[in-house]
Amino acid sequence: VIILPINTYNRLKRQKLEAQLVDANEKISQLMVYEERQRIARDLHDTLGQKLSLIGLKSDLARRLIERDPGTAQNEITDINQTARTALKEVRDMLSDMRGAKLDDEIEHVTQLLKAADIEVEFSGVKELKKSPALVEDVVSMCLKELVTNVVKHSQANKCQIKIRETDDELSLLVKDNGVGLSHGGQVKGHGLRGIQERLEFVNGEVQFDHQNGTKIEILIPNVSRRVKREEAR
Amino acid sequence: VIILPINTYNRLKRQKLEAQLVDANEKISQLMVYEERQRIARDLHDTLGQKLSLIGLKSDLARRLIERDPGTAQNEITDINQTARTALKEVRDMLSDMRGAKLDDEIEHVTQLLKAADIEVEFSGVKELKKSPALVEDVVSMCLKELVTNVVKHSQANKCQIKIRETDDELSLLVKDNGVGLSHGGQVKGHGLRGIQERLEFVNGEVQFDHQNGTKIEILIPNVSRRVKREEAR
Amino acid sequence: MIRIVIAEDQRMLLGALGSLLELEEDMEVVGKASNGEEAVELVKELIPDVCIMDIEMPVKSGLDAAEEMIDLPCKTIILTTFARSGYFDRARKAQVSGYLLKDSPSEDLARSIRSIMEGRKVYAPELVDLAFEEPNPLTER
Ligand SMILES: Nc1ncnc2c1ncn2[C@@H]1O[C@H](COP(=O)(O)OP(=O)(O)OP(=O)(O)O)[C@@H](O)[C@H]1O
Ligand SMILES: Nc1ncnc2c1ncn2[C@@H]1O[C@H](COP(=O)(O)OP(=O)(O)OP(=O)(O)O)[C@@H](O)[C@H]1O
Ligand SMILES: [Mg+2]
Ligand SMILES: [Mg+2]
Ligand SMILES: [Mg+2]
Repeated sequence: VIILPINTYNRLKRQKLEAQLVDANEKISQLMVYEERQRIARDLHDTLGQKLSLIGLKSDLARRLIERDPGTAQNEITDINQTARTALKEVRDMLSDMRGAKLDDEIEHVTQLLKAADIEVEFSGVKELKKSPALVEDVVSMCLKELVTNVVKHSQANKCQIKIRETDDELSLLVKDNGVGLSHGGQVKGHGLRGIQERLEFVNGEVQFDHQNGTKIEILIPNVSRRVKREEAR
Repeated sequence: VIILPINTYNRLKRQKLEAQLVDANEKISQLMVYEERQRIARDLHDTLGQKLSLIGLKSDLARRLIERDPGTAQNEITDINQTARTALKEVRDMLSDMRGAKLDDEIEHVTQLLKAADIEVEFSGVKELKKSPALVEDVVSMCLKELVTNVVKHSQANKCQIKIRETDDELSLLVKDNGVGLSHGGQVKGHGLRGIQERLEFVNGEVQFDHQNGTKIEILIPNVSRRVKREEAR
Repeated sequence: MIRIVIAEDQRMLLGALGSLLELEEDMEVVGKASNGEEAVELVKELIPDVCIMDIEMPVKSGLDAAEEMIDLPCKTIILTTFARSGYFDRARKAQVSGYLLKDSPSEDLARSIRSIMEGRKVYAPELVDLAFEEPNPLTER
């Protein structure tokens, strides 16, 4: 009889703490997004803002000089050209840092890769993700690419099966071949498998190896936001 | 004697849950930052890429036409000028969406406002924040503006004291006047005070009212990342 | 004379690009299109040596048009501003001869066109997908 109230008390206390934590962390998320935006804004201001102003000024100048002093005008225009090109290069660098792979493109890509290696491809499941955030799509695309590259490089298979399933709770990617099999059971890791492991950690994912009749590797990634909601509700 | 083990069990369970939650939320944060980046990348691609390419091509053309056909060259340069200006405006709009108010600008602004209203200003403390994240700077700037606007509008004071203090643990902003005082003790809220309250909630801040010999309002904002670290450590 | 058709939906870009290529002594812009569909029609009608296309265009994208023109004798060149994943791969499959930056200097563009006429392929390194920068797994087998 004495035990129940204490449990209740503890449960309530725990729930309160949890709520506080969710709250605090939500604020951190907002803050991180905010800071990231600030960082990009600073970058943009320093790179593009300056250069566009410069182009504005120099084109003004060139327009006025064109009849009086075509030689100088030409120099100004050459500067403009150079400046525009540098600005584009900078934006390009920024973007390539910022953007990830799209899953449907990657599926297309690996399909071509397998065909080129005379490995028959059997794809099933979805090519577009509806429930997963961009980061997860990125990770899955990378895993797919790595796994298929391994099939082409190591398996000596003539068939490869790819399956992608997305449910409310998780996303799974299966890559299976009928080749020589992972003799070491996935224990020997090069950059490929290690890279997969690292990125999966980031999204709470896991990888499962199976090596009867070839190699079968399955990647499982839980839907993060759901996971948290469930925990909150407890 | 029987009570302790249960408490211990509950504490351990609570700690585990908390750790999981921090973990999950951290991942959500990363994810939100990632999505924000994607959004900005798309924006940049659509607006600026085209314009910079255009400037590149047109400057190329103008340079080559300048001797053969200066009239056409001049038209091209006018286009370049126009394009650079439009692009710059787009970058500015993007940036101002992304960036908030700077504290030192706001201090300058309210000082002018008070002087114009013949209210003597006494400023003490720091004008630049070293330890606070950009979001906090934003909130403080907004509070400062609102509070000083109220002094000018409602206080009938002839003196106003502004004090900004930043320690490792918190940031404080004090705005004090020698006017008629907050007769209602801060209970009556218009958009101004309500806006302050709302934004403060977002950064775990609080506001304190004092109304002897005029109005004294103090804003306190804890350093969020510290606060959470403390909670994690519990 | 190298006979060229250009497709680009941004009018000012189309004009500038056309004028720049006209300035080359050995090149002639015989047609201009503002989307991929028009480009395919013009190429069938005018039988140019080269068709230069933007990717993102209304009605039909440059990549779709390139895929359609795969069996035509005309060589295709794709011009774009930023690398988008998957585009390069599609361009390769459409057997385009060139995959180049829109802002490359006109001298470079002219030079690329000439070497493409000699049967070479020219891809801007900035646009090549990371996937292909790694050692090609097929050659290791
Ligand atoms: N589909 C497969 N069939 C047979 N063996 C495989 C297969 N996939 C991986 N392996 C084995 O697992 C090892 C580790 O793979 P991993 O991708 O980590 O490295 P790698 O492919 O050798 O090098 P990297 O990926 O860094 O280029 C491989 O060297 C290979 O022996
Ligand atoms: N410095 C002050 N001295 C005297 N009264 C004040 C002072 N600041 C605020 N008040 C009182 O508090 C009330 C609420 O202030 P609040 O800023 O929320 O609204 P407001 O200034 O009336 O309208 P708004 O800010 O939406 O333009 C004011 O109407 C005023 O009566
Ligand atoms: Mg590998
Ligand atoms: Mg007010
Ligand atoms: Mg276009």
